[in-house]
Amino acid sequence: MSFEDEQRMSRRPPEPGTSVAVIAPHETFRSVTDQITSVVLTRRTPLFWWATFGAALVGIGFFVVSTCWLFYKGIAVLGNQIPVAWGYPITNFVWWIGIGHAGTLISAILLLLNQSWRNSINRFAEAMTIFAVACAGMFPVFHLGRAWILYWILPYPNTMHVQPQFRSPLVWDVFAVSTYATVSVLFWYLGMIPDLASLRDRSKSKLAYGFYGVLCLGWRGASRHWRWHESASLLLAGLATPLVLSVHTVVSFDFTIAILPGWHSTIFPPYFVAGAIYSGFAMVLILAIPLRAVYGLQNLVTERHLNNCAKLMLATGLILAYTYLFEPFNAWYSGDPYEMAVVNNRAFGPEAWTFWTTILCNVIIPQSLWFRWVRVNPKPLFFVSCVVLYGMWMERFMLIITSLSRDFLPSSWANFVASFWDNALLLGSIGVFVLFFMLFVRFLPMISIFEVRELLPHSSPTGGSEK
Amino acid sequence: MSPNLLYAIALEFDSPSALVKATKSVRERGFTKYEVYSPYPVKQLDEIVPGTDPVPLMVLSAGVLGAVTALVMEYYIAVYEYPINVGGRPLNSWPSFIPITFELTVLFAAIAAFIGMLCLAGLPLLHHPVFNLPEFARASSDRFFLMIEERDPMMEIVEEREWLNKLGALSVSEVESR
Amino acid sequence: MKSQSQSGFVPIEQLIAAPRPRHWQTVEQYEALARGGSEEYCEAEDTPLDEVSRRRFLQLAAASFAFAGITGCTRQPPESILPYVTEPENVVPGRPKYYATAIPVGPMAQGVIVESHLGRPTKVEGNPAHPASLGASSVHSQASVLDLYDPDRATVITSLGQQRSWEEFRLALTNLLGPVQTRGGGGLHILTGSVASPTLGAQLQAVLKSLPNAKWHQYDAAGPHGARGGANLAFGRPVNTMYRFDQASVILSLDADFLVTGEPSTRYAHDFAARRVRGNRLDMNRLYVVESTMTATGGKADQRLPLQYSEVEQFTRTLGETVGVPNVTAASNARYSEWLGAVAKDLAAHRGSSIVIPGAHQSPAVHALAHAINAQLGNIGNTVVYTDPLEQEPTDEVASIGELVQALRENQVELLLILGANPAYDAPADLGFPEILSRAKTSVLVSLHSNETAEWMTWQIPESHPLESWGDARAYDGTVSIVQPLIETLYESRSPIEILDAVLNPPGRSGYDIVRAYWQGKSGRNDFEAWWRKSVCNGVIENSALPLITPALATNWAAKLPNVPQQQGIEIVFRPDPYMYDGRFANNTWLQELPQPMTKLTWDNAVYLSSATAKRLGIAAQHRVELSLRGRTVEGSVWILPGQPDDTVSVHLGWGRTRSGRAGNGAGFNAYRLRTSDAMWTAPDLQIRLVGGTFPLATTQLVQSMEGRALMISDTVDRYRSDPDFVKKMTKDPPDGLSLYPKWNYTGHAWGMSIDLTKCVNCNACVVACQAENNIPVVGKDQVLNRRAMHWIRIDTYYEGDIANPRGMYQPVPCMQCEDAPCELVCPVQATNHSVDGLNDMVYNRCVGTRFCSNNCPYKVRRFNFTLYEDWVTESIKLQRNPDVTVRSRGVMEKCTYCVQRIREAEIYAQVDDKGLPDGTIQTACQQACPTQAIIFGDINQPDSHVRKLKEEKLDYELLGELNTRPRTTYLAELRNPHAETEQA
Amino acid sequence: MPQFFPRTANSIIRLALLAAVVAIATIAWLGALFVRSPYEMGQQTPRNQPVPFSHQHHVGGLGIDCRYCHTTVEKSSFANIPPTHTCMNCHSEMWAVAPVLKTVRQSYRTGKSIDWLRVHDLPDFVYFNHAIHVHKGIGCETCHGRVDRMPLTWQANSLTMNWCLNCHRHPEDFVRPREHVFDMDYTPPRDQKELGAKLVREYRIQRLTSCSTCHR
Repeated sequence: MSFEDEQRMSRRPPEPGTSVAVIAPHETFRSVTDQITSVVLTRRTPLFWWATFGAALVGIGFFVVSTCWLFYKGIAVLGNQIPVAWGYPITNFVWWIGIGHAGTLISAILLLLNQSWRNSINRFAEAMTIFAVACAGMFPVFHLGRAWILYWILPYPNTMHVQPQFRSPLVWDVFAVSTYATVSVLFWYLGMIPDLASLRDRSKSKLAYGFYGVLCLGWRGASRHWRWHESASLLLAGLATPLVLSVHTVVSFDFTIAILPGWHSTIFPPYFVAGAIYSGFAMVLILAIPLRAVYGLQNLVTERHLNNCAKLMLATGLILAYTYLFEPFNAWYSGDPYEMAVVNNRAFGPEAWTFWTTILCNVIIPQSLWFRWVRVNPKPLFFVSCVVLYGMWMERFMLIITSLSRDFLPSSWANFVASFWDNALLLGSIGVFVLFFMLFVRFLPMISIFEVRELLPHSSPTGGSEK
Repeated sequence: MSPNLLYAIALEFDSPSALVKATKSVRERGFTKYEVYSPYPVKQLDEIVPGTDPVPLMVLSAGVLGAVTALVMEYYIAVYEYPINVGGRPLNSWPSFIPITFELTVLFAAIAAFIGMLCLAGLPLLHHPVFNLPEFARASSDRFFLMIEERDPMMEIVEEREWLNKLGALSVSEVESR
Repeated sequence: MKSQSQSGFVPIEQLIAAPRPRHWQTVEQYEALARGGSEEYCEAEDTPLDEVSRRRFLQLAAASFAFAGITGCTRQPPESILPYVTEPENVVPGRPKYYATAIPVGPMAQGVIVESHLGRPTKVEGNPAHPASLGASSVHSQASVLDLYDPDRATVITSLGQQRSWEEFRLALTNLLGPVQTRGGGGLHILTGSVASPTLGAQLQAVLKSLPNAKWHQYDAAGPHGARGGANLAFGRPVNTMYRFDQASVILSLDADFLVTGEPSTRYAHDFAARRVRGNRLDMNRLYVVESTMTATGGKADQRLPLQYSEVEQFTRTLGETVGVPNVTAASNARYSEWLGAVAKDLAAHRGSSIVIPGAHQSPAVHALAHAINAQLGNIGNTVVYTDPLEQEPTDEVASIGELVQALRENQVELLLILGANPAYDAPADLGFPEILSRAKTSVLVSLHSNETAEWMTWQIPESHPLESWGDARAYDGTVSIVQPLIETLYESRSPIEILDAVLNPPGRSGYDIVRAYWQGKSGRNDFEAWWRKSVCNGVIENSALPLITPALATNWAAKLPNVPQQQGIEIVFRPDPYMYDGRFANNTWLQELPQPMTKLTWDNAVYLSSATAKRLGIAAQHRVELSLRGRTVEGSVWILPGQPDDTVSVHLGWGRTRSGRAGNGAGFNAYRLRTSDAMWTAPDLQIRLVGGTFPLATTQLVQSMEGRALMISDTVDRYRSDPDFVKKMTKDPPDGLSLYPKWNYTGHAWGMSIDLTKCVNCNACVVACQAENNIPVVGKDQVLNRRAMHWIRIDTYYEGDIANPRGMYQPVPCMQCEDAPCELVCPVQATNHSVDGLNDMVYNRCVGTRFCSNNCPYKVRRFNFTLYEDWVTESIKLQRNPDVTVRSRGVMEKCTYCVQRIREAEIYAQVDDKGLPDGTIQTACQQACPTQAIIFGDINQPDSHVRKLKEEKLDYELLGELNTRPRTTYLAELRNPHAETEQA
Repeated sequence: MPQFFPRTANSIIRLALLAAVVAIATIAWLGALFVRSPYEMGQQTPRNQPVPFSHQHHVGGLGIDCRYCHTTVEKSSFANIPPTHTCMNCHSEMWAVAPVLKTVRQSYRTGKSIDWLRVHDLPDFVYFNHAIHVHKGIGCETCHGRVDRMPLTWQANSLTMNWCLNCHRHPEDFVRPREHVFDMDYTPPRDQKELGAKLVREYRIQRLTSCSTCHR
């Protein structure tokens, strides 16, 4: 067997059907390196970037004002009340965390599954994860009545001799989310080191050279380093895989541990994880589609990538649809009148619009993804992704308020009404996310260069095998 | 240049195959102190270039440490530091302690993987002789380098040096050890 | 987080802004005070305090408000302690003292015991020795302490906008009285409410004696006008009617809300509940209610018949005829004749042990007929007894104020003296108030607030609150209580008796001297000192109840009965508000935010309509409508009231004040504007017009149906007799072994509570009591609309049955103190967890405010400080705070703790004073206030404890027991006693 | 740019990383020390009072019993600060004209309280009760220290929750016979453990660590 084949077998089994490389054939080591590094080093920043960055700044404005007002006045500025003591903040938290999941899925799980095509999208997907988790992390803090003593949720030796209560899912959350954030950052940075070296070696100015030179920690590309780098990456991937599943499971515990009808359900963990990946891929596409257009990366982020992401969306969307179907059955099968009441209330109660919006956005519209035309055409795909992203927010919102607003005692039933500041905060967090992402696009390699090199046909030694 | 200023002889290649081929022959020739640089991991080199991979072991032990830390902390706090009746549940509600145990396991392991890799590779190391070679800038793009270090005993022998020139490298150059 | 620490005293002058309290003004006054306020200050345990203490009490009031500590666990801000200069005897800083006094509402008073912390009255409880209280208390008694500290009270003597001193007023008064006296009092007009206070009454009579031409007018807007008329009609003389519900087996209420509204509802509710079933005692009274507005009493009825106000009279006549009252005939009405027949039979079957009670505001005819019917049924002397009227001078008050207006019109009024009345606001609309007041040459108003009348007066004197002045008052049975002050007057205020004394014998004496002198004369005993001391200490004067009389029906009284009014069009019914009464409590934020018994409305009154009528008129809840009656109009917001008779609009009086203070101004609409002297309680031909738009009404309970869930279990006593275990069958409590976890066992105390749903009458006294005891903030209408009301205990009110005539279900819901508490499990910081005695502790200072506990509480009894609700600014409000309870801060969760502060104090002092802790020593605030003893608290580990016994009863069940939260608070299912025959009717 | 970084860069960047780690650890550690420090707890610092009252002189010197001034310590949560009258009982006779007592005489004359500065100040949400502690055999000195050696009174103990719990969990280590509660110079016997255990039984002392024991 030729060296080349041996090479393929060992690393990347050719995908069934087309063995065509996931990136355009004419590319060379140099061309990909130039193309990606130039975005950061040489090319002038496109108008699109400035426009988006400006928009993000406006969002930041909202963010700053609303947080200040919130901390000055207290939770009363939001729509939260009794019985609906959780409203927007927790919804936003779950939503953002969910979005993050796609990044980890792409970088970790697809790596373990030898899905070579992911190499050209994993980097910015990971970046998306990190910024999404950052946004998510803020909301539990905002929604605390007394955020300034947040640290009481962490165990540390103190003069009160009082410690966190480890039976509470909220404490699990703190650990899960912080771990997730840390691991994501490590994974992201580890993968970026060799590319930072590329940036270093190609930077013209002393400043840039120094900046990237320090960031890449003096990476030389020695074969031993590569070996350890690879094994560390694989292990991180291996760790991140169960982690990403656990994080949203723990988030779902925030609801399932409660005895509230509509929350107290065993299908929530898979339900939440599927939903998370669903929304995550929507976000990946929302980011990828404009980027490839603006920076002319169609040769690296090809139709095939869009197609695969879309397929994954479709799949997770169907899982979600299944759980939607399963919930009423669950309630009926349990014979619990309160459960049934909640299911009924979701579909036909005063807040039914949230439920039907969810169904429309998460189940009905995404069925268009069955058509290849939708999957490979940027515009419709972008639209569907936006719809899904919105639908997923609405789903979490629906889950939270419909259960709370009508639980056991009718005497305390009341519907949730969002305040202006609720929406301002949500908008603000989106601003924060976009801002971070734009900075990333501008100053860091948004596509993993060395992994793209590995995709090139001549990346493996040709001929010259012994025997 | 005087030999004590010399760090290594650098052979530059433009394809992974040439590199692998050359490395193989260098090893067979009996050279021991050499290092290979490539813009991306070339699998075959793992068999050719000697060296072990202790990263998995580090990760495993760190993971175990994390798990133990978590369980001990939770048990101590819930049962000894302030034993108090929470919702009629037993003090040692171990099932509730599992999630955090898992999280800390992953956290410790991940940190170990990252730091372990850096320590093994001796990074950060901003200054290194290889950077003295101007062409080395392309090692992070499209060039492959084989460096036979000065301290390799075989470098004493003149004809061995000349032999290196015959390995079909694009160029053979000397790297100073400044 | 702040709270009043129990020490560190601050002189009161730091607390009260100008004007500085009276005792600091001049030396003479100071001396007068010292004399006046000397040795008679006297606490329940009958131990006198010396002169100094009286003075000091004041300066030492209100511990440590000046420095409110910031959050703990770090360096505390500098805080100072100001000790006594000379310590009064038996004052123990840190331990409250209790004094007996009485809170008058209208003519009748309720005897109370007031808790005082270093001279600050903080909490009012009922006086067990007082007939109108028996230890329980009304919402008004409970809330009175807040009225005392009301920051909007009138604080200074003013004349035409100028601040004046008491001296100046006295001077002016002398000058004014001069000419008046020459005319033998001609031109002197005094307007008061109905006066039952012996001292005040005597003073007024003395005035009339010395100045025969002077006129005394009485007007109490919410007084029992109909009852007075009825008595005159039936007996030809005024009487005071009392009902003995503890003797009655069958009760028929003719539009009377006797369980909840007005005095003596506390006592009546108590007696009524005494005859509801409990345990193995199955003989149960039966309550029929015929009413023109859905009331709490109506909801409690075993059988209820909604009728229009005018129909009630018709009904009563027919009833009279049916039971055989001579010379009473009536055309029977097919709609209810069968029902009436059954009721009549039932009444007749219980001769001498039945009651027919007419509503205080029903027409004289109904009252007269009721007297006759009771006589016919042989109830008089058994269940219905009479005494002479409580009022010193029972008068037709509507006529009385009419005379005043007449005099004003004719400019005969030289000096108008208004004591505690507010005619500009509550007088009948046709009399030309308030403008007519300006016809008086000089007018003097003595009132708590600078109210609507004040702006038409030449002089305004702040009135002293009962808790800061001397006086006396009568209970519903005539029993007299001496009203003693708990604190020096906070402002430049005088009590009515002090004013009158200044008129009678200038320069006037201190309130104490006046009252004491009066009773010295009255009692005419030589051991007066001892007698007086005892009377003041006990809060009641022994055997001062009025003697029973048996008035005979006047001859041909029946002939004098007016013709039955023919009802036309939509009828309007005016009702005194259960909380605002005639409007005098309008600025009391506790009462403003206290949910109305049936509708759970706060901060507003509403236009009550039956759903059928509303549909017919195309009106929905919260629509803004204009009510017009004979050309007079008001605008209000509609509320659909189940059980309201069709074509009847009910409105509560006492709202829509314009000068009551910050809280009361603009709350609700003023129904007095429709009320004319010829139609004081009802009027036909009301026009309703939609004015467009809606006006949001803040209710604390949006859904009043149980949605078919077995939350409040209620059934007939017959069912219980036949199947005592029916409750257990209806509830599905999980078996004990169900939980995977071992049970936590509680050695020592295990506090628990039992709530008897049969006894709860939805009076909401427990809610106010809880608010007063636990420093619960008031949040205001906006926040209530946002579902952020803070009450720790609420009375869930559900309707069951036909919306046209439903039953009311009342379920008090405090924290259940679940043993397997879901809330505790999810708190990340251990801010809520269990105490050794099984209390569900809430540690405010540990709470970070995730609100997860509230989400996970199936009873939704947790309340959250969404923003800074507690008033940390108003000094006078701080005076009311209970120093034993932390004042919560922004961002923390709070909830009922079974009044843990009381439990812990009791436990501590039981050990310190080496006395045991027998069952009943510890009462929660709600339990103590409850008139019917529906709430019982105690140690369930103690085999013979009351609560334990109740929990062993067959009617005992857990709310949402199927969730296996194992609540410590359990309920006794409600039993009703409907009459089989009437059921069918 | 061949060899951009000098050789020293290697040591610099590594030291920088190390320094960062060390710095964070140190800051955390110092913070932990600070919140426990006597300074933060307001310990050991004599408070200046309007009248320089010396417990050392009155208790240590004259041997006046605590209860002579702190009258309610046995029956109330609050130990009571003596009224001016109590001071004047003696000082109307002795030191009747001493300038140092001017404030006291003034207070007595004008009837205005002396404005003492609190020394032992618990957070306002903590409900401490003197009576029960005295009743259960906890000496004044156990919490307040040797006031008989304090010319101006200071706070002897940290009064942290930790410190309270220490005794609430192990009363036997601190309890003393009731008759010695007011002794300043009481030294626990060598067999404190046994004695403690005995007294805990005798005085029926419970180990109360429920939140509502102190927070209400």
